[in-house]
Amino acid sequence: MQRIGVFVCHCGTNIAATVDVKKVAETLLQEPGVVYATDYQYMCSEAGQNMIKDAIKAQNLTGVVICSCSPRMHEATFRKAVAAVGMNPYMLEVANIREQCSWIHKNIEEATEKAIILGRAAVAKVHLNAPLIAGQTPVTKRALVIGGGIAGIQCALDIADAGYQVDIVEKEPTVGGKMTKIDKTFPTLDCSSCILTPKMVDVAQNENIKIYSYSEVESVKGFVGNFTVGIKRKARYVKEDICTGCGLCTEKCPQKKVPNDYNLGLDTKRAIYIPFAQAVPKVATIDADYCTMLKTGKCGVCSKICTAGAIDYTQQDEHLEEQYGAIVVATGYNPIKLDAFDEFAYSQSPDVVTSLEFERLMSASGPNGGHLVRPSDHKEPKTIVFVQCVGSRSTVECGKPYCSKICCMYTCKHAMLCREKYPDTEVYVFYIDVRTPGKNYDEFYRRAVEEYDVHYIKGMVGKVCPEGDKLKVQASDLLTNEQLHIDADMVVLAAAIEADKSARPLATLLTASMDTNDFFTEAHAKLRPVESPTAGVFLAGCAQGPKDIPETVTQAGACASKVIGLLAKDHLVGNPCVAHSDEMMCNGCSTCANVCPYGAITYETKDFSRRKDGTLMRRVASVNPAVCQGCGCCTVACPSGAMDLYGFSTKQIMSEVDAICK
Amino acid sequence: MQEAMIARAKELLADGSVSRVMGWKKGEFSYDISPAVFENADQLVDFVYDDFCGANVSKYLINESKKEGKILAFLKPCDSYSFAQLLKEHRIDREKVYVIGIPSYGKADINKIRAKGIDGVLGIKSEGTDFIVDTIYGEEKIAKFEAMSERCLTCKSKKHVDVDEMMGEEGEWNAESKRFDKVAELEAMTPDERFEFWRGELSRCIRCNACRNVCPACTCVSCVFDNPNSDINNKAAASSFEENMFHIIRAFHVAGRCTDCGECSRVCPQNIPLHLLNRKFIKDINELYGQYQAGANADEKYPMVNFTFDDCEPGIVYKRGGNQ
Amino acid sequence: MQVEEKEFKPTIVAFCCNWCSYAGADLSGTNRLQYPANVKIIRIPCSCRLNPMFILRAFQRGADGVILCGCHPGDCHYTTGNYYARRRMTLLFSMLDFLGIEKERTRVEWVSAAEGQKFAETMNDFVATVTKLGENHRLEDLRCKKQ
Amino acid sequence: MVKLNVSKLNDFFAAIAAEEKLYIPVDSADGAAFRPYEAGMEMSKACNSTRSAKDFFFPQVENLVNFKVDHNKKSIEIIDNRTEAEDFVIFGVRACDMASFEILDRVYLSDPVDSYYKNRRDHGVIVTAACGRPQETCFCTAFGIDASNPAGDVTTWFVGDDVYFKANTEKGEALVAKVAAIGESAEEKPVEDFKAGVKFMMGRLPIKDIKLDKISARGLMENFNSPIWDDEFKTCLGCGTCTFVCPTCQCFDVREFKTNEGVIRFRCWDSCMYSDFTQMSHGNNRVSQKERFRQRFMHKLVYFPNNNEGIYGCVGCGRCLRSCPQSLNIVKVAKALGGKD
Amino acid sequence: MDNMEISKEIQRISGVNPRKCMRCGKCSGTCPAYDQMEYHPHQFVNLALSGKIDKLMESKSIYTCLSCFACVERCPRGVEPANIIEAVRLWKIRQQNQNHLVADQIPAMLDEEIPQQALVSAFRKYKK
Repeated sequence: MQRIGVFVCHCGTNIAATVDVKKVAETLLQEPGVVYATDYQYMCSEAGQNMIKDAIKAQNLTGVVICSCSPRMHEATFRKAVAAVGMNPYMLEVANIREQCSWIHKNIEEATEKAIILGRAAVAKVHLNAPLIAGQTPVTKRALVIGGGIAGIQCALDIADAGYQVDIVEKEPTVGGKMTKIDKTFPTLDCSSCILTPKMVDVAQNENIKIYSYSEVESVKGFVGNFTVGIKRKARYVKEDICTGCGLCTEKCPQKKVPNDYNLGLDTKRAIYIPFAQAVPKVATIDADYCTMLKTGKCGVCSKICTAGAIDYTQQDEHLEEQYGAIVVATGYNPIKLDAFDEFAYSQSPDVVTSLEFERLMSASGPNGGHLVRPSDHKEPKTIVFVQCVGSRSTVECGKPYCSKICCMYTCKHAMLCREKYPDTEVYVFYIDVRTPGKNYDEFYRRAVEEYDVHYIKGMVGKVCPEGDKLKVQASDLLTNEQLHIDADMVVLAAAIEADKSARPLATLLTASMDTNDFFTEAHAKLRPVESPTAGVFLAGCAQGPKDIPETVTQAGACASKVIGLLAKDHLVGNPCVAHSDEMMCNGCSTCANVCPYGAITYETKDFSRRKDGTLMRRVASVNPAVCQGCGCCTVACPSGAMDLYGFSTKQIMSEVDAICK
Repeated sequence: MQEAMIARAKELLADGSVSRVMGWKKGEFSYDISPAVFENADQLVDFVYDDFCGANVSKYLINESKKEGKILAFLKPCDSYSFAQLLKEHRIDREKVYVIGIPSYGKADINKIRAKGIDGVLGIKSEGTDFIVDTIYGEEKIAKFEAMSERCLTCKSKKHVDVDEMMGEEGEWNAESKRFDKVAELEAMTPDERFEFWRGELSRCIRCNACRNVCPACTCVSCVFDNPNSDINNKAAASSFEENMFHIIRAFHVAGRCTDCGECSRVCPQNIPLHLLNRKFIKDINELYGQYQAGANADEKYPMVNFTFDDCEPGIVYKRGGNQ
Repeated sequence: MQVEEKEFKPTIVAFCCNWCSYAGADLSGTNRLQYPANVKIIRIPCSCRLNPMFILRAFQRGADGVILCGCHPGDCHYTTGNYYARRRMTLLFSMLDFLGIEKERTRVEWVSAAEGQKFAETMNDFVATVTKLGENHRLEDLRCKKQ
Repeated sequence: MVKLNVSKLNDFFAAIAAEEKLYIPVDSADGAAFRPYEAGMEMSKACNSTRSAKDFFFPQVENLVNFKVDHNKKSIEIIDNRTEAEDFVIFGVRACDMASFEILDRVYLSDPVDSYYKNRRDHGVIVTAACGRPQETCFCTAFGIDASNPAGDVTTWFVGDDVYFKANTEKGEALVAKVAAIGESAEEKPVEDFKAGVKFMMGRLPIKDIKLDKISARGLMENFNSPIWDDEFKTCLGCGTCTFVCPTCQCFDVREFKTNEGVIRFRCWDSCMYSDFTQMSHGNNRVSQKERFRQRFMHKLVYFPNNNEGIYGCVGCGRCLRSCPQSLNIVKVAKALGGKD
Repeated sequence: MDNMEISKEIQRISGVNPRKCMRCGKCSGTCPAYDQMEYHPHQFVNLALSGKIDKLMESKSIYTCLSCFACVERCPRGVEPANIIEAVRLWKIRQQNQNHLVADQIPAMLDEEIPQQALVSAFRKYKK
């Protein structure tokens, strides 16, 4: 039997004006288990808190009920107070007699009666309260960043700078991501490589950072602070530690007709390649789909030519397991496939390109060394049409319902660069809306229109037809209300961007939730934007939603600070109000795990034989208290009642119901 | 059929692919058949498969699959749905069970024969579309469909799920099943009429737990109603509330998992149409969340552990169903 | 008879999720928005914590109406809890209706932390509805009636 | 002996019901069931009721005592709600059920006497009815029960269009006196002929001769350790149907229900088929369903006769044969235990 | 019925929700009969939304629309402007004896330039 003390607060006149606080205290003193009841002007004041503390000591109280304002207001205050005198803080309950009683009722009799009932419910609950001790779990002081684009790089650098180990897993042979393919950045027009490659070098040289390039995450076990991650290092048939990156092999390889991914297939590379000059790690990789040696066993040119002896045709995929305390998801984006948008003739004419391809065409490291020519006949285009929102903001099946966010600005950049480098080119941009929320963004756009004379036309292109060496563009100008017919030399499509295809399976591994567009959802859209609802999993860059570079870097930094905050702790103190399963009752049906949003429930098969005559093996659930957030969904899903929630147990809630309905 | 099944069982026992057989065993009067596990070929002399093998044997496989060796189970279409649902809930080790699907053209219900005034039944022979019933008071004849159990008359599927081998012909899903007619009939009543109907039915409940214990979806190690810590445990319905409570909660716990095998109503000694409660949930789920058949698909999440962003609001209940 | 009806004050149990609706209830208090005193709130972490057993228990113990308030779908603090609660309650209410128990005695409303006004309005409306229905007889337990 | 035309039976019922509560078996959705008599009711012609007649003396749920808690006084008041039971008449009890009362009496009326049971027993008048149309599930003869001549306060025989009444006890005399008022005195001959006919039918029943003596002849331990418990009855579901329809099952559990004002202590039927039956602080003695199943049949066929001068804890009413979900029953057990030949 | 009500009715008949339109103009960009029209596909939607349906009703544009459904096909928001035209035509037909074309009069009105598809479409609608 508990010894419960009841403390009724006047809250000045806030409560006392409509609730007869004395009567509440007197009546509750009659409740079974209540050995002390009193009232005071301000329970939350220091004097009030001392009153509680003194009573606990003097009366040997085992539980406390405070009748006062909302627990959302002062529950933490009171819990701290009782903990100060050695009582478990979870032996305290607050009856809300201000917001939910005195403030909403005028009749003193009614309000007093209700306050008594609310107090009685709290007493009934305290009877069933048990001391709860928040669990502690140690933290592995190492972070994993999945994806080595600018988001991953920035995040890894920031974490490493704080002195923690970071591993980057990148599926491509080099880190750098999409930003390596970009020529210039808006709104400053500085060279993308010039600002990115130093960061890539930093990553390579940072002692705290380890890069697993050409690798993928295969499995994730564990929970916040204690993840075990399986990493597959794909065979690149080149010994990474021996290869010097001299690049000789990539010049001598006889297999020349390999589409060059780096240039988005606009030119070719060899079967052994280094993606680009500044690649990190600067190590050659053999494309097994094209290598003659790997396919037929005959060739071996690269092996002969490599003085370091780095080529190893027998290399196998390597699987390793590493421990991490936090995981950052920075899997990035890709432009969507444009197969379903044939009105723009993307598949019909090589001169219709996506914006990312256009970046390569404009780039000094691109297929034409930065000289803008049409892919079809290598002539300089005289009229270029940019089409925005290709696949974005589209509710039909082939499109994406969201705004891809970056297209307005990069299209503006492209248009401006075209006009700057080739002033005799006519540039048309067809837009639905031009969205420029960002520092110096709108100024940039206006400059394109006002100084560079880019033709911004409000309206969409209806169709593009290749005719001879021209592209007939038919579009509407909504402002002049007329239909335009433009003979263009090139058409550039601002394709919508979507989450990388690897994100969905990764989310499953991480038990992190995703929205319908395959972007990772954040724990709270406003207040916890860089955390996944799954504890210990953080989000950076376009994996969470479309973003431009500055925003990505900002988010990566924020993400790093969250990770650092986590890794800085030696132990994680959990919320003790978590679910727990009674394994004697559990039948292992997995219903609970099916509804758990956090993946906190795991199963194991245990022996429950009561006598030695046989084995009774049963599959039973167990809840990881470090992962569980205490929503209680599993407790209702569980048919046998094996699952219960500390702090809000079935019995506690039912005792409250009983007390209220009495 | 029965002979072929015994022969096949013997074959599988002989070549060591299985070490036990789950099936049905003959009783005293040819209608009182019990589910049974046969440990060896000799015991199969008592094996039967006929019009009275209504009992669903899938639930027994939970314990049987924990034992050593593989067991051969003959499953009727409805049994196989229960079996598949149990697999989904990790209750049965699939590796330990060799499933042979057997057709079922509907099982007879002795109570329906008795209700026709045929009493003192000693033996029942099948003759074409009729049963010849030998009774203490002479021989009687009854058409098979008149003796068929209600659940078989509204059979949802003659098709199996997840069998290793079929004996006899595989049937089809019966989209024309009238199984929700009675539920719809009740829904069309006024709330007062419905209340009277269910009071009349549920007040007869003796809480013998036959419905729960036979139910292949009720596989808890310990039922919440048996758990002294649950605060709602009870052994007898001591008030009309408790009569309602037990059946509401039981139906709720099996909602989305109930395969509609109809065992609950078959075994109720008080003839309470308990399957209507389960069918109500199935009907609601089908109507509100899309067609769903428990057990039919191993990968599909069942409706109670699933949701869509645009599910209907609970307020829909005020608008649909039932007269005012 | 009329007098009796006037005097009938139903017992209403309101289960409120901690993050939205309980805060919404607090807000209606802060704004001094009145609703009848027979509404008593029980705080639960999330609407998905509401076990159908709690609702039945409330009726057994003498409640005349039970209402569940949670975050709006999509706003759940635990991301998905109220979606499950929504399905559970829909089916439970439908079953109660099927058994002939007045469906208006049970209700679900989504009330955000900012909707103090809505909370008070909802409670006023619900109390009025239940008052009209009268005492709960169909799910009562005579043993729990006041002698 | 008095006889009454069947057409006048309801007049007789009305006459009794005017003075005390009368229960007669009527057809309902769950088969024949004893219901309080109301004008216009027709008596069921079924061989027996679905539930046994033990409910009248040993109901499924029975409040024993109430505790009222007064918080203000910090006191607990004990309210004994035993009251003298009203007189009542049960009409149409069969021989097997009548025999079951004798078994229940052995349990509840032996020292210490169960006052709740005795109270009802004292105030009940039992009118039995001889069986006219035994069923294949009947095996009362195996326990030496004569279905054609049941005991009870009054015995009745339904012969042709007449009902014959014979009082066996003082309580019965009073009742038969009421019949005499509207009926006529009768000869014993038709009844004797009827009895002979029934006996002939009983002799033809298929399961009448389970050899109980063979079971008894074996020692307790031999029966206990018989392999049949392992082999033949493992499909028992452990529901309590057999115990709840059984006229002789007498186990109960005492439970408490917390009301808003105190506690009701009540007893309700329990079943040895349940995992929490006779649960003790260390858990349950009978760990598996095999042991629970064995307990029930060992009790009826071995333990009870061992302690009660050879009287078996079964009366052969056959209810469990009809209601067991999986058709496992005492006959199959008895035969398996070696009573087959 | 005032214009707003007619607009609502047109929305109901066509099943088009003009509020879904994000005013990108792709419908008009893709329209092959653009220059023959007084009002263009994106305007159909806007007129239906703003309740100025009478303008459309009085315009010849509804007959110059080819019903080629290119606008429907290309619309990124699934608005289906051509269905509005279909509905407006239907509405006009329902205004008995007001604007019916008589089949015999058509040959006189024929224009070499009118595409075949438009004719077929017209005949389909107005053959009686």
